[in-house]
Amino acid sequence: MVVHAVLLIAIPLLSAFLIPLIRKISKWFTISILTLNSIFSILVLFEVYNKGMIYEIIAFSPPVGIYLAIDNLSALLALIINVFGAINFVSTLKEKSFKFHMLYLLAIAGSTGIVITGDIFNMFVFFEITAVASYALVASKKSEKAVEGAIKYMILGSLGSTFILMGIALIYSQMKSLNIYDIANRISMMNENIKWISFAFLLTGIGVEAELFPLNGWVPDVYEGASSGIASLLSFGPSKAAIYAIARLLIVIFPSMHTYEIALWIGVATLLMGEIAAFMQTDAKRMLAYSSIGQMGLILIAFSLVSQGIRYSIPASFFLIVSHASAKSSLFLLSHKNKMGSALTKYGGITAVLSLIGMPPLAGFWGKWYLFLGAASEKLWLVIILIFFSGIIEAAYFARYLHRSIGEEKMEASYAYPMAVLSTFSLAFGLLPFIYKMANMHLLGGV
Amino acid sequence: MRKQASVVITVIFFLSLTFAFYQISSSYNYMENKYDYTNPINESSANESVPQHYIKDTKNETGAINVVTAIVVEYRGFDTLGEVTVLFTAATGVGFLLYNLYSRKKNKREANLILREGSKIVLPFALLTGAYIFIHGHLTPGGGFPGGSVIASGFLLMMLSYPKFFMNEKRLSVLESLAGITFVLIGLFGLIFATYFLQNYLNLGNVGYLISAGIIPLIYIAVGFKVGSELASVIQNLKEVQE
Amino acid sequence: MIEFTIIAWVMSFLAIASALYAIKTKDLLSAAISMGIASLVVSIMFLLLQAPDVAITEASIGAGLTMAVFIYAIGKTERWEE
Amino acid sequence: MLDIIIAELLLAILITFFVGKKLAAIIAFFISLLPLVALLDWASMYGFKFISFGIEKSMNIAISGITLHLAITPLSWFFGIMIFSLFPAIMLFSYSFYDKNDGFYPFMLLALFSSFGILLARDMLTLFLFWEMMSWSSFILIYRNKDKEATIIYLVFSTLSAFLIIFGILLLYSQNNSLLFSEINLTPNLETVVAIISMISGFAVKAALMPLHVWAPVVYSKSDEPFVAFLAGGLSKLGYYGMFLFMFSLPGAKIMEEYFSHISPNYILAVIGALSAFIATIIAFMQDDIRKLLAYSSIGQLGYIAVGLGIGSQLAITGALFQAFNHAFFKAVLFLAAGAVAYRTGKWKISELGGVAYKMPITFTIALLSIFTLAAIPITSGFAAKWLLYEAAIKAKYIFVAPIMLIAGVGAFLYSFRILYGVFLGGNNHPDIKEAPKSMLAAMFVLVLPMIIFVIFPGYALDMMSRALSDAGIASIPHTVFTIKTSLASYNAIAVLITLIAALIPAFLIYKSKPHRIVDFKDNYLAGEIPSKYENISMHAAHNFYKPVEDVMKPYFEPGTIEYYKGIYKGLAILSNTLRKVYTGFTQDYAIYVAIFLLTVMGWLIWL
Repeated sequence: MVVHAVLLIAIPLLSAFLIPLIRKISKWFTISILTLNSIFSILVLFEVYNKGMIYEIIAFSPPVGIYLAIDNLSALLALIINVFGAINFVSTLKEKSFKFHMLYLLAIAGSTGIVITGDIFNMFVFFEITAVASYALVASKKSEKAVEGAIKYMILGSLGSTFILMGIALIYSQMKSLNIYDIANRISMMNENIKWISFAFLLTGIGVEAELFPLNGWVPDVYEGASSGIASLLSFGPSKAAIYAIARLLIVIFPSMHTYEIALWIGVATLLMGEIAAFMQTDAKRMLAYSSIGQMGLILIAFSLVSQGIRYSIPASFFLIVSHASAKSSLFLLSHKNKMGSALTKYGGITAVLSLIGMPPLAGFWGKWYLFLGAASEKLWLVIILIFFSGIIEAAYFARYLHRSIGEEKMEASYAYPMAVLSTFSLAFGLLPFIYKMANMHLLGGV
Repeated sequence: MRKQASVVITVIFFLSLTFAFYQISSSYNYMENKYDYTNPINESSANESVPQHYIKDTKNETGAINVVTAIVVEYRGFDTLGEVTVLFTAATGVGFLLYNLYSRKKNKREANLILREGSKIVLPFALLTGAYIFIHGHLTPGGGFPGGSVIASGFLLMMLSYPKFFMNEKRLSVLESLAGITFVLIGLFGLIFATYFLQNYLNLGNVGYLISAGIIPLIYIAVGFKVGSELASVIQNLKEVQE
Repeated sequence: MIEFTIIAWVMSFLAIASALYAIKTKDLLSAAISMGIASLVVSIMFLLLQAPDVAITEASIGAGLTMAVFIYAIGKTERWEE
Repeated sequence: MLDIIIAELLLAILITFFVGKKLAAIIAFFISLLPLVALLDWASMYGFKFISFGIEKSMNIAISGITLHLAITPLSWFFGIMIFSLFPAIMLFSYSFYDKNDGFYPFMLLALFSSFGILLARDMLTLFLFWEMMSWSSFILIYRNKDKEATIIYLVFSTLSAFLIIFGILLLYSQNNSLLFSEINLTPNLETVVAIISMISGFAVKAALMPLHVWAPVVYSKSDEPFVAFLAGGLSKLGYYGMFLFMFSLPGAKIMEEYFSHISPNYILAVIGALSAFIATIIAFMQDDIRKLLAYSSIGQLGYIAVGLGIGSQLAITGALFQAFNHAFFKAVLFLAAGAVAYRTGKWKISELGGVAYKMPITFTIALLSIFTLAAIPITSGFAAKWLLYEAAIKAKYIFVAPIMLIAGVGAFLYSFRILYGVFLGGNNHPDIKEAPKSMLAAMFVLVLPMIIFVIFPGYALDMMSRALSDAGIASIPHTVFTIKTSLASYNAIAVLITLIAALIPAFLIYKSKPHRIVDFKDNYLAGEIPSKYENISMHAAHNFYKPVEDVMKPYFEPGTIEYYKGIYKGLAILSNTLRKVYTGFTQDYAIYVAIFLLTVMGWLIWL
């Protein structure tokens, strides 16, 4: 069976266009489409697992046309975005408006597009779809805080988009090509200064979505304002896609000691800033938002270790992404009421927290373990100590959070079940043996 | 303090932008070095740069005279699908957020006579121009986006001159949906009848004639309808919002 | 060629001036209008640079529809910035 | 065979999640015997042969791309015997202790499983993996009790411990490019030394050594007794197992002595151990909560082991292992006894208890035996262990360490007395309680058995230890079954026992010859303390028993370690609150940040 990866994008788009015609059954239609897409993403993952990187041409072969380029990490992210999207949708079942369902599908399609496309301008287009859908979804709670968050997100997001576009324009002016691999092959011919300027623009633009410090001013407000289901969607969808886009930028297009170094220190700053700011936070959602920032920093550190620790960098980011996506989305669902009454929510909450802190055999442990091995092979002891420091702070506030969430009150089943299932992913990815082979395959076809 | 800081930073920002563009203009030359693809599907690619390919081979490959159209719809059709979706997302978002805030009962002031009568005359021409722009997208400058927005501005004119003018929203959104579905289906048919998504599977026809260039006109018509109805509905949504 | 250069300079000046005015002024309505003027000028620039497709789009969207959206929005809120 | 045991353990963990309380307890009891069976099977490498299933001595398991190397060594066998003897007893004890199955059994079995893994681990990753599993399973057991402070402090300190250990592992890995213990060559350079010190401090957290002990009193006093019996008896020993592994099995101690010419960290460890024993003892006898008292007593007793490891001579290590062995049993018994008393009376404050011995005589007898060992009264194995340690300190000319240890040893009498008198003897405050349930008594009795055996046969204990020591290339002390010979003297348990009995007979006769009365708690003086007018004083004898000593000592201990950690917390809080101000909430500011970021990245790349 031939797996057409383009269906991952085409099907949700088609159904988003279709929903206004079938308003009455939009909820069930959306669920079935999300399920279908999850199945596709699993097929794509297995395809990548068996054959290595997949390329799928659209309309014309590149560089004049566009293609999708799917490596192990993007297949994983496509899986996370689609499967988690389907599971998380259960928590938003109360939303009746068909427009909400359309926006949800579009956000999923956009995030998937970012990770599987092999064309830099196409990536920008999907960024736009994701961002615009996210603004609307954040504001969908219609409370004052939600609207405030959405507006901040929108202003910074459009600033970021402009910068991405500028970066792409600069690259195109020099390379006459938009295909990522085409650019990567000839990047050495580029004027040195323009290369760095365009890198700076792209990093800034994508960094806004990827919650890097100091571009992440919108993060706490948005996560605080958005409803739990949407906060969860944002934590595993757009932000993960954006950090992966940064990885492609860093590892494929602009591989150099300088960019790695800059990414490393931005990652460290993001990590420390997020964790320290979360430490004294009293609002659960804000705390989780700051903690997300910290985790994104950790993932960026993992990506920036590719110069020496390449053996460990990709598995580290692989496991960190899984761990953070599953654990944080689960915790955002928990933050709906912050009460762990039933056994299911207890299981979900504790597993998520343990995975984030990095306890074996959960995915978070393997992520941190490979990250440490990578950092040790580059002898970055200071970075390791800073990560330790942030880890201890993280343990402190998560323990506090866990204690606060003890209670007899139970959450609705529509929150409890997705939460438990989402947490299970960090357990499953830590234990399944074939995952390691998947994680250890090289990023982007042979870096 | 904040104000001064922002002024200083803005100045530095623009200075550095100037520096960047100076750098570009000083090193502006077409790079025509040969490709060195490691990745297998690119082996057949030509030994020429992408812009040159566009200029030279567009007519043979797509049957469109207007290179821009060929690029937008054919070579980078996927981007266009994305752009259309961005607009669609924005329109949906606006509609979603303003959903409960409508009021249609308010008395509104009439516009003056010249505007009312003038718009009656202009409207058919505006719609015709818009339709022309997107139907002739593969032959003359223009295409779905400008055509659609011209049509939308025609409706804007109507809204300005007749405050009670009201388009049926349901029909607009059905139109919008159908146009979007058409676009994606054309792409999916490419997957079925040809090899790739959005690949041309129709006869290219006589280059330069109205019915030529394969799927390009079809897509552009869809895009035109879509953009027109979306923009119109966005404006209507904003207009109808309660104060 | 010299005419082109002169027009280009004038147009750029106009575009920047109207954009600056849009930032500076307290009257949001005139800010929106001057943004429209800036887009119109830019669309003329596009035309001069032989990009008619972009010019049409910019003229209809930037100068027409965007301005309408702004004006509707201002109509629902305050006209004057404090 | 080994894989079947592991699979059965995992299966049992899963099953006990879902079954009812009684069935879970029964399953947990039988499953917790499995490691003991394996250990008895492996005893053949000691020359004993009890049973023989032919369980493999080593095994490699591949999981998630990592190979876990498992094998049994004499050292881990020794530690295993002492840790896994605790589990069946604890499961037995908790059969009547808990009314419902709310996560105790599965996580206790998980702790058992991970202890098994820790002891069998032959590479650093496996060790760390199981170490962390142990940490979080005990975290969940603590979290069950819903105490805020215990939850936070335990998770923070186990994370700290984990990071210290992993830091050491990374340093060693970056030098040797291997995680296997057998492939690690230590060379005396800075990185190795930092690695060893970092690991020792990591293990010291779990071993509750003095500056890192803060979590222990909180957690011990706020958790259920069966679990605390494991924490004090088992988990802390695992900490010392780790230290032993890296100091002697891999010769970390030798490397450190080679690297530091003057004062080596080994000496500092000994001093810390001695101070830990001393200070914790003094704090212990000021406590009114019996669990807190036992917690500080644990910290003190564990300090002795650190002294032994720090001195590092043949005598000292034997003493340390002996002390570890004793402590595992007597502290578990004491916590279980406290649990049994609390199960019947519902009280933990010494000043509210009293006279329990008359109603719970068997519990009392068992507790008495362990208190004897705790206080190192001659003839008990506790005495033998401490005697070896004193002698080692004196022989190694650790002038500072030996006297402190001696004073701390005397201090142990002071708090043991409080438990004995305040809880068990004196006037009866609880007329209508019953003896503890039979399962609890059986559990405590099983655990007290080794102490009775080793009173008479210290040689058997030394046999076990000498094998463990030979693993690290240390010769054993000459001994027979009844006597231990050292260069200073020879210790003959039988002789001491006979002397003691000879001395006790007249004492007993005198006691019996006269009628005596039981003194009520309230029938006493106020020890020179004038009660202030509004103080709601308790007239219980154990209340403020050491008030004068306390008044003298307290000023020195008041601003203790906890204050120091609180300072760190406050600093972090201030840092957090300051840094949070970066997020001003104004979008204009955020936009400025974006511009600054862009310029910084651009500038960095272009000009650097």
